[in-house]
Amino acid sequence: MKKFLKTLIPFDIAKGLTITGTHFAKVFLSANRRKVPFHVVSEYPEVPAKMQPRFRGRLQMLKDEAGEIKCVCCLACEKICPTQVITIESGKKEGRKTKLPTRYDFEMERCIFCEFCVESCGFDAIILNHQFELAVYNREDMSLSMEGTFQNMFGVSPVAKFSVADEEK
Amino acid sequence: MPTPTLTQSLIIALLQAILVVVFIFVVVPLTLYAERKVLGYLQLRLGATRVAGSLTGLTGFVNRNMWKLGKVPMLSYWRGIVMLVGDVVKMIIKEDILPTKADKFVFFIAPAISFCASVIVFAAISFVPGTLFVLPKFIPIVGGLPVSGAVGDVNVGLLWILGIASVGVYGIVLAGWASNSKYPLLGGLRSGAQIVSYEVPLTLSLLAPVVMSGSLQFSEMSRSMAVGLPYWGIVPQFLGFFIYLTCGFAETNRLPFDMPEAENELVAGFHTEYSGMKFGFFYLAEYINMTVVAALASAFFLGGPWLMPFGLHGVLNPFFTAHLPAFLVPLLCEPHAIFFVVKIIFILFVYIWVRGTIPRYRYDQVMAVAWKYLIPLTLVNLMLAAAVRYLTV
Amino acid sequence: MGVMQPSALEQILITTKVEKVMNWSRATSVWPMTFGLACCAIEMMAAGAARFDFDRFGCGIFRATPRQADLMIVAGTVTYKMAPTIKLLYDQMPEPKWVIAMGSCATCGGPFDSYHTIQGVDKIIPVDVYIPGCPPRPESLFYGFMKLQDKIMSSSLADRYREIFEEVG
Amino acid sequence: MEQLLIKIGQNLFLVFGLMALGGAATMVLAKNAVHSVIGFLFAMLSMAGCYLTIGAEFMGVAQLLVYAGGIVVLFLFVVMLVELSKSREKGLFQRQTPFALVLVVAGAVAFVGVFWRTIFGSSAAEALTLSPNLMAQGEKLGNAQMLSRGLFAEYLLPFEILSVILLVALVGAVVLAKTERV
Repeated sequence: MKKFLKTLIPFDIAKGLTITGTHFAKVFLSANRRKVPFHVVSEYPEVPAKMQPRFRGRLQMLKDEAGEIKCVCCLACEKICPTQVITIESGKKEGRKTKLPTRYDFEMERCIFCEFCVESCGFDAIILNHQFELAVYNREDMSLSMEGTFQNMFGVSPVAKFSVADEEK
Repeated sequence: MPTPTLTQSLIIALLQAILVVVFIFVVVPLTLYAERKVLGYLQLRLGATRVAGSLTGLTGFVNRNMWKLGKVPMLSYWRGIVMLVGDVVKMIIKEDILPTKADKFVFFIAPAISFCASVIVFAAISFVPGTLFVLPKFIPIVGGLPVSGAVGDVNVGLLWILGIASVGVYGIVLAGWASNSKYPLLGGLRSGAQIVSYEVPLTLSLLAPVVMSGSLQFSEMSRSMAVGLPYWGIVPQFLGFFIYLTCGFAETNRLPFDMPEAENELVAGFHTEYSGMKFGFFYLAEYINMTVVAALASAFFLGGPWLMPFGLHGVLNPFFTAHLPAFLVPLLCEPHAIFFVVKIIFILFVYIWVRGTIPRYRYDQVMAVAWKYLIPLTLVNLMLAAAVRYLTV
Repeated sequence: MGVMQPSALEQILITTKVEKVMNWSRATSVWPMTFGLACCAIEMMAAGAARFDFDRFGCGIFRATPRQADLMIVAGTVTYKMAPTIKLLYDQMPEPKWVIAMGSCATCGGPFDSYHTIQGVDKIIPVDVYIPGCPPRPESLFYGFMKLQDKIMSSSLADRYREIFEEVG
Repeated sequence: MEQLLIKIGQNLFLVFGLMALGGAATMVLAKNAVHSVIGFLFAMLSMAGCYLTIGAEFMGVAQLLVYAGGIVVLFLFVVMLVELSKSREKGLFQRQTPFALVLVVAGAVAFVGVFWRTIFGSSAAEALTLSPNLMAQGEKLGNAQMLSRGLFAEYLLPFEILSVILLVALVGAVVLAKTERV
């Protein structure tokens, strides 16, 4: 009998409808007036996405103040990489004591962004930057090296017209 | 006013049919858009706000600069309204797949049955009692003739609607069978059982206001609603209204009773094998049925189609006709299609609201709700209504 | 930059070409298929939920059946056992159809460089956009999706048919 | 044009009747069981159209609601799940054919005889007119009311007997199904 009455008088349904109804009214009234938006959406393409400080984006090589590559070809990153996406060829340069990479290849398509390479690096020569806009049309575009104008190991790659991030620069 | 000849009346009927179709093709995409938006807002989301390439072109130019200035563009959150055009065009130009082992004739005819049944139902719903507008004189054959608010205001309007709506179930059952695939067949069977069993409480719950007002006709119903019942049918028929709404959800296969197209269990139910505009016709039919249920609810429970809420028309109409400018009088005073449309929109909103709130039922629960709770309740309700009618009239 | 910037005239004028309208409508209502294979699918669901809200792009209607879907987001590891199913589902989708390979595994096999994993879903079906990441953030997915929209907008029927008929021979 | 339309309008009953016949023929002749159910549905809808043309709106809509909406759906339900391609059942039906043919011929002769006599015989005038009592009421009452008057006042006993027969058929079906399962 109690169960029957409970089914007959749907208090829980009414409660649920009240909650969603309030949400609707609040979002409806606050959506277009930016003061205190009630919705929880982070509007990525319109509003630049904020990454957490420890977000692991694309691998990037750093240069010191003189414009020299910091990497000394100790191959620590190449060895520790679980998916073996880093290939380094070392070489020599006039006037530099340590070795210098002549080739530093990074296959981004297989990278799992674990940051082991950065942790193992003793010279702080590489970081994972905050770039997340990495989608490409061809798989070849994802193998990065020290050369290359569109994407290379030294900078944040330029992104296409949809990103607001590049407009801010 | 001259009596129209047969040709003239046929042409006028054709005109009315075109009007109905136009109404459908305006209301249904808007409902689709509203579904996206309202569902988003209920879940603290935004719903559709961007169209493709919205950052290029003129609007994109304006929008981008507004964002740069740190302001929200005016149209930013309503831009998605263009999306419904995109949806329709895309669906029309999409490839239409015919499965090899499908029964070709039935596969072809099923969406047509579904769509036609839901459109024909509209024939009996009248938007305005009497004349909607008079055709201008310069039109060759039918100039100077009145066009009434409904294609046919038959004196068994309610039964007509129920009868045709029950034919609509064939679209779903046959679609399920013709696809020659497991999940569609299961979906079709489910929908057949569900719709046939929910038709009983639906009809019974609609009978209560019929008993109280004493007519099956739409116009008659609203007239009696204005005089006899206390203003809104929902006041004496509170229980009946909620039973009606529940059955309406089940009849149109909406959540929380979306057994036929249960995405969780049966891929997409009866229209699993349908693509392109054939699927689009099922989609349209579902939304048209929603509109029909909303129109019936506003006619039978929400104070008749054309009246202001809470019996305000009696108080306000003399005031309006005396004081308002002339062009506003036909808009705000009785009879007005505006309140009819407003009530329909409200019920459609309730549809989406419930969809965004209540989780799905299991299949046996759906059947139990129909047979164990709703049918006894409607019978009690009908008896009460008959007793009230007997005592008062 | 590889992308052509539209001229000022093009920004103002609405060019009326049937193909443009068709492409626009296709790009506007891309309905993806409910299809997830591994951890990337979780990110895909997150992209559909309230915080990121895929529905803003007009593709919030996840269709459960391939017959009504336009876009297949291959989210996760493609094993050899799953490959025939994916191929079947792709073949069941009606033209025009697009594929996004989401995550390292779908792009190239990811960390699973072994006997049971297909080294990239493009070995069995044509892929339009690759999104690296393990798994990619929802924003990355959005960026990839917008690149796909861009591709759809700039595609032409003639190219499409040439592709198909050249394949057939 | 006008004349033609009027003529069609006057003979709408005939049009709907022919459509119903076509539906019935489809039902009998179709190889696929579901196609024949669709033919049946078409026949039922056309019959509803017939009722509507002769002014019996309530009857027409009831036909739509009960037969087209309810009963044919159940037919379709059963037919969808039955597969008639199995050889055993086909053989069963083929063995019945000669007996069925004899029965059909006998039934057809009886039907045509009755039909002939009712329309062209001496008692045609009496058979084709409604009871004057009902006619007089129909003038001033509505469609549904007149029907209910006929069912519950004029022809109450036949109506009740019919419903009892239906009940018996229902109980019999339940009994048959029950014994098979045990």
